[in-house]
Amino acid sequence: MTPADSIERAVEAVLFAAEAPLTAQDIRLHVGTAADVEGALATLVARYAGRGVELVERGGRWHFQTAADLAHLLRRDREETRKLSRAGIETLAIIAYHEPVSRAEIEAIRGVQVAKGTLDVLLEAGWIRPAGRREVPGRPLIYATTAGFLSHFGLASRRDLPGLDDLRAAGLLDPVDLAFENAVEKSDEDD
Amino acid sequence: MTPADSIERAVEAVLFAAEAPLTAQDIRLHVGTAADVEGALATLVARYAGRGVELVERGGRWHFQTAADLAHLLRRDREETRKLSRAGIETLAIIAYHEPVSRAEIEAIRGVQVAKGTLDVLLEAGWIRPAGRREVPGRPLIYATTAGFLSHFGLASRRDLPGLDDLRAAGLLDPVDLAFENAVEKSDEDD
Amino acid sequence: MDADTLTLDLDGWEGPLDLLLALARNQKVDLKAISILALVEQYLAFLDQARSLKLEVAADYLVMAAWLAYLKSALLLPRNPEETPSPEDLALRLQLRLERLNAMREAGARLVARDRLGRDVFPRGAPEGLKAVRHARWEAEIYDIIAAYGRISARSRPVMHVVAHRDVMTLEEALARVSSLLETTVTWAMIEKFLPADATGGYRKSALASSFVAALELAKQGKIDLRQASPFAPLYLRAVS
Repeated sequence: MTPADSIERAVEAVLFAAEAPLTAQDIRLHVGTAADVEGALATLVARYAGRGVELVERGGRWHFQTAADLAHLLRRDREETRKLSRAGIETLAIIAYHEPVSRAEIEAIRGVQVAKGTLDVLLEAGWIRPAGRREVPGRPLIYATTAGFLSHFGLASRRDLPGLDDLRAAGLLDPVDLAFENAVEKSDEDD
Repeated sequence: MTPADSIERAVEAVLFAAEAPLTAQDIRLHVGTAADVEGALATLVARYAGRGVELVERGGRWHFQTAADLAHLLRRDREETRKLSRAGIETLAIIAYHEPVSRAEIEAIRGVQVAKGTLDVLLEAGWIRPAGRREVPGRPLIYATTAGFLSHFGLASRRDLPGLDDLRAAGLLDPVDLAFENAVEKSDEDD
Repeated sequence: MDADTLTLDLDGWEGPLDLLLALARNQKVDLKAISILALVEQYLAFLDQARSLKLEVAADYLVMAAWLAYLKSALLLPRNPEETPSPEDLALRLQLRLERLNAMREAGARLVARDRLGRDVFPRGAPEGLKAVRHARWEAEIYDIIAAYGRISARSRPVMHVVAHRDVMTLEEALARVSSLLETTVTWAMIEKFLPADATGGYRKSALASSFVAALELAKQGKIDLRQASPFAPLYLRAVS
């Protein structure tokens, strides 16, 4: 066995045994600081591609998971993950696409108050976290998504959020005030 | 992808996600009763042979496990710096000044019992070692300091330890309350 | 239950903006092209219908209805150029808000439809787990060792009680001294003459006190006479001849 093979085996074993996704740094703590962990990860991704199990990166953390197209075989004896309410889904989407974002900002988009329980559910699921305070009067708490959010929703990074680029290009992630000014300027030019 | 491949992938995913080892019959419940599960298992065993993860059968049940030769990678050593307790320091001091000494002798000098854990910590730190037995009734173990002790404390030899006269001159032999009074008087004079 | 009753169930809406968005989406797929005036009409008609059925309508829906009624009249009436913001600007803002809410609603739907870990894709069911074995690296300084040994030595050293010398003249001493000095004295002599010449400070006071008591004792035994002119005047001693 060549040394490269042996690092690959080591990384494979460590990731298989891990109970949670690991960063390359975490892996290095087990397989040795000098090891080319990144190279081994790339090789393993290729080796497992198309298999029943795949190696994926989510927010800088790596884990093995079953292939998505086999979901129907595995779901049968699984408890369905708790269904998020519509308010929960929308709030999560707003936090993910606008992060970091305050509760008032979430409410401005949704047009209704955010029930305390809604944020609690997302915090408890480990998908959002408090990310400091906005330096405006009242210093409101702001929220952002977590690495757990990325792994749960199968996103390598926030850049992979569905439609993120389109929404940004369309100005739909800008606050209403800014969008309004832009729209007025544009129509003035058109005149 | 051929159907055989697809059964193989399915078996792979089912075994990977299973929380306990599965019989071929268990697997069939997931992947379909008509599937050649045994064939897929044989192919998977061969595919994983020599990898960081292996597919093994134990008493008719199948599961993945990390390769036995890589078990050492699953644990990593973490070093923590901890301060020696007062009992530990006193015991070490007595051994250093009186070596070789038995536990009973240490207790006689300290005037307090020496917990077994205290000696264990000093042994673990590599500062003391068992140095034979005292040829008295009960043949108690006797302890002495190590080369590691000397190098940790920057001593060329045990003779470098300050003698009792030096300690007295430095005020280190004064009973605590007297030393306290001296310190107080001194500060009175300073006023 | 007919369809109307169901659609009038305001519990199904998350506030007026939600209801407006639902109405708007019925109009057009592209919210950019919706008619705000038509949307206002629909909203007001919807609420009228709810009220005619004597359904309770939450206050925020009524506030929105009032605002939309105002917007509608402003849009229909001849434009007053003085008025800011213009009704068109208000309509634009409403449309922008609807677009943003709609965008997030669609994003949320796409998010939850992804292959989710634990629902569509699964991690290893029985991972062996990784362990961190902790080792202690013990720390101590040479000073700690030396100081500890000093402490133990001090603690275990044999304890010796020494009564320090105190500067006093005992009564016995004073008796002997005064008696012997009187043997060589024939005239009256002040008590101070009986004190050691070099006695100073505390020792002198002690010698004086003891000699005074000795003098009283000797007087009581009839061996000496005492004489004092007045209180606090010098005290004179003389042997009984």
